[in-house]
Amino acid sequence: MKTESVLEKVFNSGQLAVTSECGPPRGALPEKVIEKAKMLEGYVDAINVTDNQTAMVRMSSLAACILIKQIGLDPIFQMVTRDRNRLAMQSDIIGAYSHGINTMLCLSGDHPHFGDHPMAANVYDLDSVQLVQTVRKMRDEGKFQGGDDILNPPKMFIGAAANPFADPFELRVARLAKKINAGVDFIQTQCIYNMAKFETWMQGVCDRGLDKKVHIMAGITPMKSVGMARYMKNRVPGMDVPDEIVKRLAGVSKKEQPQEGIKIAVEQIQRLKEVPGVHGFHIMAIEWEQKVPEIVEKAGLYPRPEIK
Amino acid sequence: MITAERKPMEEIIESVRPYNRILLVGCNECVTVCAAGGRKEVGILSSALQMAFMQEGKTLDIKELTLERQCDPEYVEELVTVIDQADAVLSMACGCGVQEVARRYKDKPVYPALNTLFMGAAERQGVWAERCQGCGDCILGLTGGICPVARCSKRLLNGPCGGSTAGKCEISQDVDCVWQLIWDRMKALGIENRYEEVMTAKDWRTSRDGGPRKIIREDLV
Amino acid sequence: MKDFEPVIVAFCCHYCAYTAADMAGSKRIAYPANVKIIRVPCSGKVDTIHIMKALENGADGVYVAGCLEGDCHFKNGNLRALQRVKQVQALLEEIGIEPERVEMVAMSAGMGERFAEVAFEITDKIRKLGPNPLKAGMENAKAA
Amino acid sequence: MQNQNSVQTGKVLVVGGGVGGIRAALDIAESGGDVVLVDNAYSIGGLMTQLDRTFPTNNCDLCTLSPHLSESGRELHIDLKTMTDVTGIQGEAGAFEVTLKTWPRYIDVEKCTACGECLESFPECIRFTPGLDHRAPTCMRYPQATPWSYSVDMDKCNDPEALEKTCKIGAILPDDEAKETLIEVSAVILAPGASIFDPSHLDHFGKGLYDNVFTSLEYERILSASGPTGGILVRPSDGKQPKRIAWIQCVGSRGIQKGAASYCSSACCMFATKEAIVTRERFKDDIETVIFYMDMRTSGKDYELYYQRAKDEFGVRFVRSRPHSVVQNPKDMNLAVCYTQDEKSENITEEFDMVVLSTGFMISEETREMAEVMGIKLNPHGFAETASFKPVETSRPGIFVCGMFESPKDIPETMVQGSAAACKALGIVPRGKQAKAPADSAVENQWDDYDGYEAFPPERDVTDETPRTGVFVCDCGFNIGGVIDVPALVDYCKTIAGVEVAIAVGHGCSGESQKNIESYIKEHQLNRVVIGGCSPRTHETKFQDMVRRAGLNKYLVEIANIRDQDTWVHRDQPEIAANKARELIRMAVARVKLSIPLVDYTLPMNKDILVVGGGVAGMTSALALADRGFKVFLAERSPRLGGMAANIRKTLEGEDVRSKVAEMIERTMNHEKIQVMAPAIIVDHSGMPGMFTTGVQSGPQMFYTSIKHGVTILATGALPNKPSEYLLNEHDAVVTQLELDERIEDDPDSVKNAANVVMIQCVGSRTKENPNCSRVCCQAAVKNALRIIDLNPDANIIVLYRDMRTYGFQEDYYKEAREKGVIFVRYSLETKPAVEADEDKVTVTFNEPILGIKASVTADILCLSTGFISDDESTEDLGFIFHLQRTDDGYFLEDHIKLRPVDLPVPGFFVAGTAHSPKNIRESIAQAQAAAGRAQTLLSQDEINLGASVAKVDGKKCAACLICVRACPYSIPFINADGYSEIDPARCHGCGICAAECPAKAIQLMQFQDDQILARLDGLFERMN
Repeated sequence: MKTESVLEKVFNSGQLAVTSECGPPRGALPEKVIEKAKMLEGYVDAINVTDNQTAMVRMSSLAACILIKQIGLDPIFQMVTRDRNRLAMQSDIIGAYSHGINTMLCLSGDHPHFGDHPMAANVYDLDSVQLVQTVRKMRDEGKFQGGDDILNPPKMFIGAAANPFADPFELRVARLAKKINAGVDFIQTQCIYNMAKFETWMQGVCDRGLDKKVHIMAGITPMKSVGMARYMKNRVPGMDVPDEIVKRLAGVSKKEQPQEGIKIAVEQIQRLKEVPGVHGFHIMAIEWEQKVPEIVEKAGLYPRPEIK
Repeated sequence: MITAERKPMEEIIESVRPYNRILLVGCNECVTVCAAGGRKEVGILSSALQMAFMQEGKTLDIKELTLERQCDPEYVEELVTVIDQADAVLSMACGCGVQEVARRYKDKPVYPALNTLFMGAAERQGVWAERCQGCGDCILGLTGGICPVARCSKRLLNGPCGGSTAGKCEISQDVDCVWQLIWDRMKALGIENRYEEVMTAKDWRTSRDGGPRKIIREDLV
Repeated sequence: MKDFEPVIVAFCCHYCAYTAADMAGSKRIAYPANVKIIRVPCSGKVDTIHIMKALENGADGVYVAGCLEGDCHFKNGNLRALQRVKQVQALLEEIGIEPERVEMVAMSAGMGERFAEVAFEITDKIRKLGPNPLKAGMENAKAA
Repeated sequence: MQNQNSVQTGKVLVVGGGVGGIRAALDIAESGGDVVLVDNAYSIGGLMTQLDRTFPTNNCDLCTLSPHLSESGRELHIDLKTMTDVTGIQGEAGAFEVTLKTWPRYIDVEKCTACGECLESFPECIRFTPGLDHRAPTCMRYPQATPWSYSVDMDKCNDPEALEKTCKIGAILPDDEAKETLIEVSAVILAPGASIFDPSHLDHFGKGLYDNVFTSLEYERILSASGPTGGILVRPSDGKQPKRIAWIQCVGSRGIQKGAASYCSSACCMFATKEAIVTRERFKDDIETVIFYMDMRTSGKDYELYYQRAKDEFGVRFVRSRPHSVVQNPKDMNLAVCYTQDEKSENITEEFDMVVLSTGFMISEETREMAEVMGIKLNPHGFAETASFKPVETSRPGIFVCGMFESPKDIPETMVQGSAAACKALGIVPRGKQAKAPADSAVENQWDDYDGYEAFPPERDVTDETPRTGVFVCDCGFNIGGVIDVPALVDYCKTIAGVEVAIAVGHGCSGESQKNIESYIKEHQLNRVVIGGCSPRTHETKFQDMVRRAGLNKYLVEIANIRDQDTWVHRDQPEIAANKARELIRMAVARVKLSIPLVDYTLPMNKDILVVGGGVAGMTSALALADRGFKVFLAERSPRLGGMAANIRKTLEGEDVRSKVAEMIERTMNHEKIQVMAPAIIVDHSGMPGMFTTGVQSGPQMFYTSIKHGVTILATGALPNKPSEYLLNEHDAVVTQLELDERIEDDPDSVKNAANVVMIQCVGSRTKENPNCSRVCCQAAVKNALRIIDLNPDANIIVLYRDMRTYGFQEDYYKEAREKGVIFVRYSLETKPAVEADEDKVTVTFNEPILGIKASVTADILCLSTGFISDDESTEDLGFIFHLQRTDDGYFLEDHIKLRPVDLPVPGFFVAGTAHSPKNIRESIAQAQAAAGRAQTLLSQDEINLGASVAKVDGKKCAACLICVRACPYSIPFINADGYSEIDPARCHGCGICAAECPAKAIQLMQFQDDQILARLDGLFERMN
């Protein structure tokens, strides 16, 4: 055991892990955080807390993580390298750990171009790979980036994202290997719709034995409507939505589309369970957190294992 | 080369509004090459300013002069004979030139007519693109001769991020994903195996983060 | 305004528009005398500053007349002229002068009628736009 | 000008003033020979001037042709006789006596200024107005009509006296009569052109019966901006824009209809394709275009690509079929086209709004009569008889032929033959009368006697003088003087700052006035001159010569165009016209003040020639030039001469190629003026036209020699294609046409015993890899099939083809082959035949489209028509060394695909033979003779005048930004060793684009400097501000 992380324990028990996410509110509304987290209680092993997601200002990830920790649930502290330099990031990591937060997800973050502050300076002092390396060095060597010793180093279970669908496709396995080289423990993937392409990627991952070095959680996002499917297909960079998904949703009435979306998500999980190397699921129900329990149940992932 | 483009006319017009006698100074170096502030552009701006003010019933006394290089004191010295005939200087040089004129002629207001943009290369006639950020610690040897610091929107040293689509950056279809270019080049050079080496966090001290920089060549001083 | 007779400068390519103007002459096709022709070897020779100076000097309108697309005697001078005219139009807009005062037109050497037609159209257009605003500005200032 | 007494006059008679005749006349004149150009029409130009645009560039002809025409009008060496017929000829090559009959024009061409007064008063009697005429298409539309003069139809005139009086200068001659002239010439070139097949007797196509059926030439006129509808495409029946247009090919050609010629008219396929493309270009999807054809014969250079573009890019529909009738629906005047197709048995009827008949070319009765007068043999179709190795020679020595009269052809081929005929005609002109030949001094002297030019006095140095301007205002009779008050204008001119003298000069262009102006210049020590007169376009040269005679540099004169652009257009508003004249003169005065003396760039001419390539084309060029006394270096890559033709045995017409080529090699090797270098490769090159230096490595040791020469002819050929397809290079039964040709001749027994012979066309041509047509394979297939039948009348021969492209008279052989039992079966790219080895034979399986079955034949010989591929490696190397452009498929790219098919874009370079594009021996020889002819136009000069309008760089201002380097359409500027842009005045074309783009204002175009252009504005606005 590298850390006290519940997620690490679930992985080590050999069972499929389940995570979901909670976007902090755009204001000082602690009750919103708690409300969303409570919805997921018992259905997931840990809750990702996003960091100024889509480059929009929200309550800080750290603060929201603390709120969740305080009600006894397990947050995953997301950190993007876009907004802070290495001083700020390292101090936040120590701060989080001192509140008992022990699981992190390291990201580079969406470019400010997409958010509500396109005029902001983007920092990118480090990139996501370098952040993974930094957190691992803090944990395993007990040293800051600058080389000084850390008093009571933070023991973080380190996650990162992977997008099997972005271009160049041939680099996607290599970049995962690079993150593993940097010290990542688990991976949450971009939401998967193109099963065949994901399986090709996983095949590449397994061929190189990378599935033995990292826990891969498949990303699942249920579609609320055919409109959402089209938007994801055409507008979201690095997203691969096959036509049949769009067609399938378009094939049912507007009222039935949400249910069809959930049905698709459940089918996807069922199929992905069979894919070697998949160690869990990361269910991102965007502004639709209340449906996560239903998906988890229908996918046969409920109840969650008791880990203490 | 340093690239620049002319400021909006409105901003230039407002900056010279209080004055009657303008010394309009071009530069025959980078800004000529990128067609922003050479003799030709000086002539065009002069005529445009004149027309802008004539509509208001005012004629300006504009003297046009293009120096070989506005960032060298010896060339800037050439203005000494005409500077007294001007109420203000409007410079069509890059920021370096504007500052050099301001430094030399301390009691003369100096206004920039250009926005200085970046260090770049000509992709073809009339198209210039950013190539270098002057980070002070060149890594081009590691990235197949293509700079991620200047050309990746996120400055990623371990790219590409998940937004790379069909060789283009997530921020715009018009921007190449530099990591796609780097990867293609690594393949062409047969050094793909180097890709998985983690490029560690960069030391930004050599860049502007370390404070304004200066080169002193003792042997030449 | 009623008696306003615009002065329009036409930069004409030797190989097409200038010849077309001669054609109009030999066929006795009348066109407004407001148009003053300046001959250039190629419309691609017309510099931005030439157009600007014509306006600054008091022209109410300026046009550049080059060969039909694909027919430039020097391959692509007409296309370069078109780009320059667009640049001048953008610049005029910035300084509050109607960009329509400047225009690019294309014709071939045999198009005497077309030359006259263009001269009529542009003279009409400029007449409607009124005098070059520089003149009004300067006159108001004198009066004040 | 000419010596009437000498028997050998050095003159050439050119009969016919179409593009071919004009090309020949210009080439001879430029080479220093005298030409009498006769045409029976009242102005020259021929068919081409009626075209709207030409393929494949879709350029407007006007802009490209008019300089040629006005060139020919100005040329001192050309005596132009319009409305003239040849009525008799006597004598022999070198000394012909020709009788010409000139019909009355009733107009004195010398006096007529085409002012138009007569037309205005008597519109019915005037045959021709310059420029656009509402009576198009009978009238020429180009602005520089030659001669620049009207013609009167006296039969239609009721009141000759009144008509005579309308002309103030007395150019109308009511008593004009037909005149007979006797001229002595050394050679004659016949270029009478062809006439168009008249389809009006073909009831089933309804031409003449229905309003909406046209010939392709009529359609051309409708599309043309200066045509009868002003370029508006509407149906005559209802004035509506058509939605569907059909073209029917081969009307009057290939023996299809009653009265049709049996040959193929060669140009109609491209003609129709172009019309369809132009229509689609203009109207996009508004108009549907369909072409009904038998075989698409797009075998010229890059024509196949044009055809493919028509299909793929422009959506022109091509239907392989022979429509049998066009029937008009009386209700809506639409036209039903009925046809059948091979694959389908039923009749198909499609409705169109307009039908265009692609009518072929015929030789007119008039031309046949002329040929009889000339005493030359005609072939059965009425065309002049020629031979493969003598493509422009008629049966009578000294009489040559070019263009349509030789065989049906398109414009570039006509241009090639025009130049070739000029070359051959010059060959009999006494040398002293032609190019200043090098070496022989006796010849030199003869040349010295001949001088059409007057010497000018030395130029006065005016650089330090303050400008003293004289203004000379013409009244041009009533043209200017009748509209404005010239004396008042002159008074005004005197008040313009800087004007020293101003006077009225009447007709400024008349000899008397010119002398008057010259004396004023001298008397008042003027150093700048302004003429208020007509267009500088037509008269600048005249006034430049005038100021030169007065001792001034020719660039110190300006013409204010107060006639064409003022009094002619504002004649109803004299006040306005007078005011504009003042403005125009003011602008000219302001401009001329800033004029500076300029020197025309000239280069000394080296008169030696480098010919690269020793095949038939290269040897033809070399021999033609060497025979004229020029020194020729002939560099051939391989150790022996002969090229590809050395492997060919027979032509389609049955001529023995081997002996002719051997004869040619013999003559070339032994010619004292030809230095053969073989094997040799070109390694470096520098210099300018007239003074090139080329490095050649030659001989077995590959020694390096540096050759100095004035012009270069590239005749590097192409390569026989040998693609690995259909078991070629693998199976002994599979051969190429070239190999079969050799076997038939050298080992006839092996062919005689073959029971089944299959030929596959378009192998390695018209494919993705090599998209162009190789042009020669269809004729080769027909040739070899006929020869096999001759050897073994029982042989089964099957030719699998995509389109049979037996253009021109080759069609006769194609027909003969079919009649003798050769089976022709069409295949398409989708249904390519399959070939399998079957012991020493091969089995060929193919689709039979008419029966709709798959057929198999076991062939003793499978012959593949593999055609040509470019010699990509050679043309790439040479292109790099000589800075020449190439087509996508590796052939040299000529200067203008229509009008200058022999000239390369770099001055001083010419191309001949298959290095230009695939062609047969006849065509290669014609082009080689043309290259030699074009070369002589340069070689005849002692120096080359490049004019003065060139871009100049101020090195001190230049920022070496490369903008000029990138902007120049001809890639002339470069950054020199000193770090600034340099523009070679000898290569600058003078467009001024670089000057306009230079961000450092370091470039000025001489004659059009910025301050000079701005000075005009100052002059214009002087009184306003």
